[in-house]
Amino acid sequence: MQPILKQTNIFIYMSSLSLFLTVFLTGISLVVAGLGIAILLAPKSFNLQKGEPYECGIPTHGTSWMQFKAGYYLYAILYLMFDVETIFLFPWATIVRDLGYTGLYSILFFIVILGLGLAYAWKKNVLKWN
Amino acid sequence: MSSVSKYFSGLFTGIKSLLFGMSVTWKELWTKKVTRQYPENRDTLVISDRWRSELTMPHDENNEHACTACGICEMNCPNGTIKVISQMIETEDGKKKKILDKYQWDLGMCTFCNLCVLTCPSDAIKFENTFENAVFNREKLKQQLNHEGSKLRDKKKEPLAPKAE
Amino acid sequence: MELKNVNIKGIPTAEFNDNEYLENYIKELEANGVNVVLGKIDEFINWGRSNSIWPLIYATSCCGIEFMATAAAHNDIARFGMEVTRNSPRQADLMIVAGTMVHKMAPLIKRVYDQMAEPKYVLAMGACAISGGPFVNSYHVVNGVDQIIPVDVYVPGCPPRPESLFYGLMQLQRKIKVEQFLGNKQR
Amino acid sequence: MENIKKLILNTVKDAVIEEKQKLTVTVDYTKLHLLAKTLRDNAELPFDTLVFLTGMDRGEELGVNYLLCSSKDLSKEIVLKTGTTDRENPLLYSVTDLFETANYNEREVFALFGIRFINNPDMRKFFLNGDWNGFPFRKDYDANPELNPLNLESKDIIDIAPRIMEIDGKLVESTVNIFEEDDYIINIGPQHPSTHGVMHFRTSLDGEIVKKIDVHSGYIHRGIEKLSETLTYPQILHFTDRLDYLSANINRHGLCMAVEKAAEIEVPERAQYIRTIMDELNRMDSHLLAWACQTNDLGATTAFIYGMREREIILDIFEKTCGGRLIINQNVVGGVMFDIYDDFQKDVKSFIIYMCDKLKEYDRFFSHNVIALGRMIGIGNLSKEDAINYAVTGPAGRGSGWSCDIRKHIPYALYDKVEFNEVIRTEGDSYARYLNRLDEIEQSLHIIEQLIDNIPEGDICAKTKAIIRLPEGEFYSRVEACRGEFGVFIESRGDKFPYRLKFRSPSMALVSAMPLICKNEKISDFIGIGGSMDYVIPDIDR
Amino acid sequence: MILNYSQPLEVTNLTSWLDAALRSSLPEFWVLLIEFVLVGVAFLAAYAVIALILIYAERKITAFFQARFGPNRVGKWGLLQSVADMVKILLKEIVKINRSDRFLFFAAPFFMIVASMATFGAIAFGKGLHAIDFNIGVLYVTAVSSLGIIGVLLAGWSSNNKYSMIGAMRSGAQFVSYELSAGFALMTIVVLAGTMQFSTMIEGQRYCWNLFNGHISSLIAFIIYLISGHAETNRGPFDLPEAESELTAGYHTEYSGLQFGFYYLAEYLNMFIIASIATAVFLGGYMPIQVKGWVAFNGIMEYIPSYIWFFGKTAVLIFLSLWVRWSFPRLRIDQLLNLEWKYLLPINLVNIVLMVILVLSGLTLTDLLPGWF
Repeated sequence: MQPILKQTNIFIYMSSLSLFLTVFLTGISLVVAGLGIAILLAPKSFNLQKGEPYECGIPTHGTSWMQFKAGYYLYAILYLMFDVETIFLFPWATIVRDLGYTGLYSILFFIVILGLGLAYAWKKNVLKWN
Repeated sequence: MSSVSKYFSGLFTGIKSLLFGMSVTWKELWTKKVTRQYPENRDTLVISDRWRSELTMPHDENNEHACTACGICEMNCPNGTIKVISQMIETEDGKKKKILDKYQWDLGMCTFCNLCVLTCPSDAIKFENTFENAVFNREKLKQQLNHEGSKLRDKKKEPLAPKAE
Repeated sequence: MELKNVNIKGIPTAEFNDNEYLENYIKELEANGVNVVLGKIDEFINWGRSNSIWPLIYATSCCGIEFMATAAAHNDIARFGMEVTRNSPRQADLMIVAGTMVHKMAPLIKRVYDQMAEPKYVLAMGACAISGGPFVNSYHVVNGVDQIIPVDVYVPGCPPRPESLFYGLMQLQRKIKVEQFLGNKQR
Repeated sequence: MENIKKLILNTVKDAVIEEKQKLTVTVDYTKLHLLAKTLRDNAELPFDTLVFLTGMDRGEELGVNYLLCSSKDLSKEIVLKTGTTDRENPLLYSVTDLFETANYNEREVFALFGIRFINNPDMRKFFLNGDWNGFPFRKDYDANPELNPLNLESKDIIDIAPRIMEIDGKLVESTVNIFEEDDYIINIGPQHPSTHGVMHFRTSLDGEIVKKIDVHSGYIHRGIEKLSETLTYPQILHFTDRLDYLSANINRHGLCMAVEKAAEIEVPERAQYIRTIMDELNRMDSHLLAWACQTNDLGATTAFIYGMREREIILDIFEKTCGGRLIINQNVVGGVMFDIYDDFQKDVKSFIIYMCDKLKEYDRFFSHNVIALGRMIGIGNLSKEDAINYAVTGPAGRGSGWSCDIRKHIPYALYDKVEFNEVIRTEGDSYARYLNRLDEIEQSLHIIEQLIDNIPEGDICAKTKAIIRLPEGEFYSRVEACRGEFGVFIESRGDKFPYRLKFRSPSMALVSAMPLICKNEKISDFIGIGGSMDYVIPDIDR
Repeated sequence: MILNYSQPLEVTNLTSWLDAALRSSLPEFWVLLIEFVLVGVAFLAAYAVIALILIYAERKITAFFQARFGPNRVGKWGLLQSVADMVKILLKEIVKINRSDRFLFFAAPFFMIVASMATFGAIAFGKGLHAIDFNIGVLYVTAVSSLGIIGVLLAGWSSNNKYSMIGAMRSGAQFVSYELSAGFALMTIVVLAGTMQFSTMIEGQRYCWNLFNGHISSLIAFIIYLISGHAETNRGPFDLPEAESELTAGYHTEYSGLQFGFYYLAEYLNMFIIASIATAVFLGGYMPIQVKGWVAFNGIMEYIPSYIWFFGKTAVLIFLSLWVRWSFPRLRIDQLLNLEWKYLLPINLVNIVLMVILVLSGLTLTDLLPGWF
């Protein structure tokens, strides 16, 4: 990192966290302000059919909420498995240069097991979506 | 083993087909655009003479047309777009004669099938290619084709315009 | 707002059809009187609204194909900024009724029109939508979509060529441009 | 055919056989099913394709005409006629178990004539709402608009179908639920970007998988056939254009041919040339649009624009020739309305060169795209037997390996003089239908190439009487429209109006096969299959 | 504070001058407060302006791909087209939907906008134009950007509409899949760069972009990141939750007016965010092209302001994404999941090991050719 950048960067005085808050609030205020103007100024109208769900012009049959299929859950479980791994791997990835080959071997074991898990799921046709 | 090689050959032929597809769009990015820019090109826009979008009754400089009010066009119109309203008058030599009073035509109903023009025995009407007809009011589309105070042209004269054919 | 200030690129105001309708419309709207500031803001808003008409294509027959031709490369409706066709009535500003309306369809088009968000417009494209066209004598055909929903612009033809549709869309832009958005008290 | 006559008389002794334009057999309605089954199962020459099913109001009698033909040789045809004199509660026997395609046709006949069919599994009205008063195609229909006022209130759709079954010789009226109690039903159409118009598919889903489709139609039922009964033949012509507007010229050709055959009008050679060329241009125009829409249904907007771009050049040629773009009013009884313009040959030839080039581009751009292949190969399989049973003709039928090109089987115009291949694929999936269309464009180019330089001089239209009257009788004509076989049936009673006019719509057969081939496919494939079938709704609803 | 005269066009000059001016007259607290507000306003403006420009650019480029002209009647070359759209959509009625889950329905656009805004804040637009710079920047971006999918999911779920419902289900499956690939692809580069902080990562690419530094491995990671990033933004050919030709308007079918406008806005912004993260991670972010030893050349390159470099590189990636979008048909849900779980994920796992080996055995470009970089 170059010292010149440090000097010219005003943000150095603010902590990143408060900046995150700023950005977060900016996002919220954008939505609030926008919706405020829209609700205040936009024309309104009412008729009996306006709030009905749009389904190609035909009244909806029954409720719209449906159960998610089991297929989605299988993917979700697989995802969970790998996502946890991501969290473990990120810190490792940052310092793998310093750890050297030891780092590689120790985590390789981890990756291989996950890979085998994926291969198993593949073989069991979990990855076949239907 | 074959499934492994299938896996990789599938991957590579897939990527190749996608790249081919992208090469086509890349080429099209640089080819000349085909858009005809109406209304900017209004002065140069050429619509085929045969294009039918408005029925007219040609009048000559004496405000005379060729319609004898025979009603054949009205009879031939499949959906009643044309109404020929005639009136009986007495000519100087005492004969009763039918002349055109109003020639009404509904642009909003016409299907441009050309039967009226084809069957007109005196070539009194023809289709024009003026296509700028959109209006705000439905009544505006009901038109009267004969001008105010117009008369039937003397038969001996040549018809003003030959039929579009 | 005066009609001669309503400017559409490419066609002078005097060459448009049906100017008297718009003049009457302006008179009617201005009966309440609008202050200048609101008038100016209105002009800006109407500029935005008239140049961003996102259509919902209620295509039932032949005219729908002509609309597709209008959207395609040779005519390119995108030049007017109207290529963002929305299939959901919530997001559309203009319903282009392209094709015959029959009795069985009538409740549906009414429903879709009702579900559109304000401000909304309707353009009747082609003889069928205007009056029933070739099928005007049929037992099952509605003689004009204006019997079901209010229509703003009529584009005659069977089907109208793409340029005719553009002309109709420009007519609609003119109509939007003379409207009062903030100034209108009965909003 | 002598064997067939013998067979008919052996099966039904009191059948009346007449030699009209087609071999016509009249039987009692109780015997019809037996006769149809015998003809279908006849090993030597099976009459296994139901081309027409026409409801008739013969005055005293309400009846149905069936035109059967053999799937091996489409020119072998038999007309079966039956009817009942009970106008209050007309009942006939269904042939749905023999020909699947009869299902929707019988429902149509019920809606329009009020004839109910025993053993048809689903006797809801097809085009009209269930509460429509009267049967519009009957001659004594009361057209008073107060009986059927314009209704603007949306109503829930009730998925219960009445039916009438024959169980142990007794007629039992019952109802059946179309869907199960807890089905997740979603309406695709009528106002939907990808139903190619206003088809309404009521679809029950299991996740993303289509479990069952219930087809609703009639959102553009305009009563063209009824309107035609009050119009002269030249006036009716403008309706044919608005049936399947994409093959407008070919439909018109079909009606002109029926009238010309009946009135014995000779069409000049030059007119035949122009007709054939225009038909093929029209076919390319339609196939290009079909290609464009199919790609758009699969989500490739750019391909859609490319297809429409090429199509526009054909439209320009149409516009210069006939003054119309989509609906061109070219064919008239006795010939064509407009002669070709001066540069016609030049324009068409340059288009042929351009189009050959573009076909290669389509091939590079889309035909081998790995995503597109995955969405077309093996999707929407329609076997040859099903294609015949559902009477699916055109590129879709030929994609299932059925040789059903009318231009080859019953040549008309100049199709027996030009050389072209009937494009047939046996896979029966979306991809076969897709490729068939592109190949047919190539064949059309080939046909035009052979004709364009040889257009003879002469009249473009035969002289006809001012008012065309057809002699008494029944007249059929069949042409190969862009989506399959388009047929015209005219029953004339010697008047200047037809007594009954019926159009055989190719799209109806395509849609009737949709519930079959979409079953257990994903919802996105359902849209893709729709694109590959390429139906046009006004053609179905008429 | 010494102004850096070699780079007169940098915005840093302005910000540091502003900072100094404020500090000279106000107490610390007020300075910070004013600066925070200014940052917020700047982000708001940048957010809107970038979205408008992108909408215009996409419509124009799409048109050029499709042999037409695109918007050209509103303003010169149609430049004001998206402004008109914005005015229109701001003043469009917001429809209340019966029997919807009101709270979730209302909250969904917040998720969408806040997620994209929070990710937007982590982008390094130029030297010193970099708000949120956590030392776990990469992880932060991965985490925050996935919030947007919750917006999609909620919108689809709460709308009481069957099309939306199917759209929501699809977006769920899509998100869980492609989030992984994007994360792994970024991780590959983290291995190479040895840091998760964006500023450090960008500075480290002064002479050799990560894309070249890790050659094979980086290239694979780059392609995978572009694909999965593209998929995460729900744009064609991965626009299944929207799927116009199947689900009319997918998860936002019931949204009207500005609520829909927010989705429209966020869609474009997400495209920009993915491109800019790819720029930062693979293409050296705002760093100009520099070659060791070529002093004159480096000077000239340095003279071009860093934000120009950033936007230039991002624009190339955005163009790439548009090019892909307008070339291919839409994937089906099982194709989409196949692509992820059978192709991208296994390749990714192998690739990350490969990268570690490259790094540890000194096979990266900087190690192989030490004099050059």
